[in-house]
Amino acid sequence: MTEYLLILISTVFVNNIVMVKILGLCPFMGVSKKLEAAIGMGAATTFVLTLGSGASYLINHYLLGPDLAYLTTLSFIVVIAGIVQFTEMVVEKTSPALYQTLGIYLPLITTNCAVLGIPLLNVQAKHNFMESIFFGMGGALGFTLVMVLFAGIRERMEGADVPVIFKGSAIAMVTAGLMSLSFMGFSGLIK
Amino acid sequence: MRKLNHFHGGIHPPSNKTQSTQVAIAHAPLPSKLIVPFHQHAGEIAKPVVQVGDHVLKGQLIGMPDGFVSSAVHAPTSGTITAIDLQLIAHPSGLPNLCATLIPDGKDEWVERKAVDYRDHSQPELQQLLRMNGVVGLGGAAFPSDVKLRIGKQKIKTLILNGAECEPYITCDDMLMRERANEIVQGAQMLRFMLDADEVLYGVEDNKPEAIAALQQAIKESNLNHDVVAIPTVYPGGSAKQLIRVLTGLEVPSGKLPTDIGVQCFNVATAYSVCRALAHGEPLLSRIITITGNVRRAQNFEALIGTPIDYLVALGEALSDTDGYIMGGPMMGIPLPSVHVPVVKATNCIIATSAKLFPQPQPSMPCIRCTRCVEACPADLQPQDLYWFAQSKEFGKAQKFSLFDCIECGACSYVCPSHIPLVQYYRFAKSEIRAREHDKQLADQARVRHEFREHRFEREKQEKADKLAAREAAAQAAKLASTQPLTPQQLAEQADLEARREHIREVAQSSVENTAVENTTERTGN
Amino acid sequence: MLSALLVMAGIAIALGAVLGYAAIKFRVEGNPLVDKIDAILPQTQCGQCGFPGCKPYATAIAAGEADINKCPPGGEEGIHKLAELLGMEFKPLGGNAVPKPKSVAFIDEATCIGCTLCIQACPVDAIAGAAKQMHTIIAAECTGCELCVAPCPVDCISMKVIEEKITNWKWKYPVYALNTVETTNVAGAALQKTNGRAPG
Amino acid sequence: MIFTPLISKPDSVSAIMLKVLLALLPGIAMYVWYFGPAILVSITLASITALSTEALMLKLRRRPIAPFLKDNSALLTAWLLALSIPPLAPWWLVVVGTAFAIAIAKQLYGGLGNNPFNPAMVGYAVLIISFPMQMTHWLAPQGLVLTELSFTQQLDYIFQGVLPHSVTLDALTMATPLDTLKTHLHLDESVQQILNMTIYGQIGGHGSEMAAWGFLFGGLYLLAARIISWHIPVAYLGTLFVIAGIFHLVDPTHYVAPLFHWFSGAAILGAFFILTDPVSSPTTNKGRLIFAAGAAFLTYMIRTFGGFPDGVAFATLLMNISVPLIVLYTQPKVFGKKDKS
Repeated sequence: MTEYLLILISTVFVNNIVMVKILGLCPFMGVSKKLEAAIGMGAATTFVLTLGSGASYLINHYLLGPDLAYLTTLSFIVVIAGIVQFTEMVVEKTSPALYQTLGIYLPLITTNCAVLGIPLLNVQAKHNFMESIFFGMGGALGFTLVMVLFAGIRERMEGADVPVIFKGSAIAMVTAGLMSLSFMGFSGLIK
Repeated sequence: MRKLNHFHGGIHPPSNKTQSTQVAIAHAPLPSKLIVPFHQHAGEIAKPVVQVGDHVLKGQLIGMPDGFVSSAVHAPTSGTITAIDLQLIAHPSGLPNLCATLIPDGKDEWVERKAVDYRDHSQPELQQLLRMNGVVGLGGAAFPSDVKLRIGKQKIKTLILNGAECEPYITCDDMLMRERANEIVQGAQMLRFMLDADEVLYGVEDNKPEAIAALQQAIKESNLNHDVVAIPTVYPGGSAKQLIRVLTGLEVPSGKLPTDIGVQCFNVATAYSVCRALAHGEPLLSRIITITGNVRRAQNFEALIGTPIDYLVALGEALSDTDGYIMGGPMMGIPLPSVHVPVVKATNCIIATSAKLFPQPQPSMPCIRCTRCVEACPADLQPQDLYWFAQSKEFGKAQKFSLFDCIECGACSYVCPSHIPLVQYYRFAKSEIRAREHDKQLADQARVRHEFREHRFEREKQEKADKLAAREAAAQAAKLASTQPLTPQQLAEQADLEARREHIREVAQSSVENTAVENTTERTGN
Repeated sequence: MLSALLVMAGIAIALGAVLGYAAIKFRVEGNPLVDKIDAILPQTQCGQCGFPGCKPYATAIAAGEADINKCPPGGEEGIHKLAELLGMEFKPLGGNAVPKPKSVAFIDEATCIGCTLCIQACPVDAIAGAAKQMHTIIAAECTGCELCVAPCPVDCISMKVIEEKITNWKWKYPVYALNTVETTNVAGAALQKTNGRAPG
Repeated sequence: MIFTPLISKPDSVSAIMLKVLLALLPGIAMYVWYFGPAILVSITLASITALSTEALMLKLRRRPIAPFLKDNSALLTAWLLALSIPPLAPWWLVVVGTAFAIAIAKQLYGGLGNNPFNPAMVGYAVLIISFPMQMTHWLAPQGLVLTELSFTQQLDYIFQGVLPHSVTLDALTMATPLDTLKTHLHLDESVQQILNMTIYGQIGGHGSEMAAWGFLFGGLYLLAARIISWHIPVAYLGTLFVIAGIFHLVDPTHYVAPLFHWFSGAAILGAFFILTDPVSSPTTNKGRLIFAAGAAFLTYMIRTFGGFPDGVAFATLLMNISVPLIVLYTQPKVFGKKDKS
């Protein structure tokens, strides 16, 4: 149990996928203007990542094996694309407003490097099934956490007297940098 | 001793009230000209019922209430109406509004006054009497009193008479309570009768011991079961919602009225004018006004509605370095666009300002979110967040942070170390939101009308098509009846006929759709 | 090689089955977006966007066939709202169009010949009158679309800007003294001037 | 038009900031007493850098300069940053850190009142990540090491990097008490053994604990003057005490006593001066409690298990990130919206 907890803490804080590994920046910058959208994006990504990690483990372990290792990336992409497509349908049906706010970023979860990165890291780290799931979920929760925090700051900064040339994405990048700087404080907590 | 409650926040600005309480209320002499605005109350403007050149008597109706929330306007003295036009009034916009100009004849001749005994009349009758006598709230908002008495089936437990007068400088209610407590108490009794209230409470701040004593004396003399409560002096203790909280412990729910929790609140001066209107048949023609600030003789005057303010400040002898005038108190008053604007029913105080008395505020700095405003806010708001959203025009968020629960008391601005004109930002945001809601309503209305029009077109087209189809079907049937083979000549004839018909149909169609084309040709032909 | 093909085909078939099922189960009908866009549009029905009314324009935006910056009466604020709803970037008003101050049509009743052309042109039925009788604009209903101006054969319709009156007056934005200063060396003087005072 | 209210309390941003600066003086005095006047050089250097960076940025942004230089907020950032940097640090370290703090963390966000992060702590974090070596050469308290530099020699080192002959930097400096504790715990020594070393005083580090007393004194003045509310210092120190206390009770040989955590590192400074920065901390009282408790938790974790000697700066920054959300979810009930009945 402790190791799962450690995996969670490690992926959420210490090795945060966005802040420390600098993966998944596209939705991080794109869907963080509004808090609700960020929460929705986080939830969708968590769903996709957890499911994707499990499915990719099963595929890698039972279908591919060492013989077909060259198919790893290809099959992962196919599976993830399928799960994203499924998520998109569910979101469109259950929450049209969220579907609208997420817009192009919802199908783009497919190409979110964090989403492909985590299953690949799982393979690399030789995680077992449960570890893969926790690793995927932790990564996604970390992603959601920083997305939501970042969206909070960006919503507040809407009213700030930011110099014109820094308005919008520029100051968001600076903020992301400073957040990343802050997350370095976690370094060394878990090896 | 009644157990008092508290509201959050509040401030203790220097009261500056003693200057104007040294001498008794004086009657301002009759000015040479009166300007009586038709819109002195909250709600719809009154409709003028006199004409230029008319001679009117004191107390004669000149503005008829128009709409549910509206009130009557009367001639404050006898004389001649010389103009009914747009004049500058005391309004923060500095824009003019409809006023009647009255040149007094000096006789001060009354119309026939009819005193009534309130106990002989039904509540609707009394409400109508107050409405026609132009009785409105004299605390500042000038809300028609009759509307506040239309409570429907709600049970009123507590009637509160507001004598808190929490704003610095203003002493008109204080002096009225000291000198005319008897009529206030009688008026309160009438209001109690109309509301069928269980108890009557007077909320008076404890910095007015003379007023409290006078009220208690008057209550004892009239042998009534009213209760005068001394409340702690804290601004804005005289704001209705805060006063209700202090006296009853109840909070008026956001977006609701005090009557929803069984309380109704009137200013003591309103009670006084209710008494004058019912027991003496006198409409609201004059009121007590504090002239203070940068003047030699700070004093309260009973002045006629419509008295130009320069006339009043002359009575108070404004000092030479006076650089402006404020109507109301220094916390919530409005700067006057001109010193010639008239006194209205809501005018409780005129403060002459000078650079020495009210030094220019320091330039405003950015908000550092020190939350002193939060500590001062009597409505438990987050003024720094409201400001943040108002200055960046994020109105939706401002509304979510309860912007409309702000009572604009100015306590936040008073304590702000950055000297930000916070209330101005809130007013700006509120009025933008209201304008947007109004636009939205208009747009929805336009959409409905447009859709209706489209629908009508569709229907007309359908009807026409149906008619045409019916005719064609009949023709087809006829053709089928005569089934002889046709000669080429006959066929050509038929085709020709068909073509002509088609042409006629086209013409008919265009004339129906565009009758106007005919009209114009007709006209030009003529 | 064969096994690789089989594996990929297997994955594809399994996913295809799941997605096919989901497509039926989570089918969405209609496009709720059109109404949302239509709610933002100002409903002047003026056609300045190139579409015959606000609803058609909303439909076109929802279908991705029209830009969001084609509505002059909606102004920049309208574009901002549309951009926010659709998750797009704001763009300035397209073409040469400039937002005009809100106005209503006014018929000079002395010149009007009662031809009813304007009545037919009005998209919101805001003109009252019958053939050969003079017409009047119902100002409260007029959206200021100007569609009635062109058809009038005697040019008796003019657009009047809605004046600021006490009834529609709005509180102004308080000047933020420290930010209005353009050049830094006059800061002190400018501060003195704008010291807690609104413009004008 | 004139705005109402016409009257206001005689107070200003610059007066508030000035009082905070004054409240720092007792701590600084203690610092100078125990570690020598080198810190005054850093403070001066940081102040000059802060003011000139502020002026430059304001000019670029076309904002009035004078009122913002006079608001004392840049000075406060400078002082707090200077107090977090080793006094013997080379001059450019102070300049780079301060300039970054003012230019990036403050002015890019719109200057006073707009910055989501505490500028001084951003400056510190940038320095400790970019220049970890220079940031660990802390001056030893006077009387603990054999060689001591005169003031002029210190100036020589700060500005030119020149040490007198036969003196090495290692002879002059030592790790901070927190750092020493961490290193020696890794060497499997017990807390009791480590605390017997000469660099430790009564409660915390020798000398540094006295500076902490000074900051505590100043902080109490801020509380009394109602510049800060009690929520942040109490929640911060309280949480730190409780967490440290629990660990200490469980295993006193590996986890040091709670009071040590209070009086070493920047805990007191952070509780009263850094976390209480109104701009980058929550505006609701409940939010302040959460914010400070979270910061205390992170401080303890980073100090005890993390890779940095002190955790106050990173804890502050990490909690700064969370401020908008904390504020959003701790909104107090508005008048008339209290009970749903």
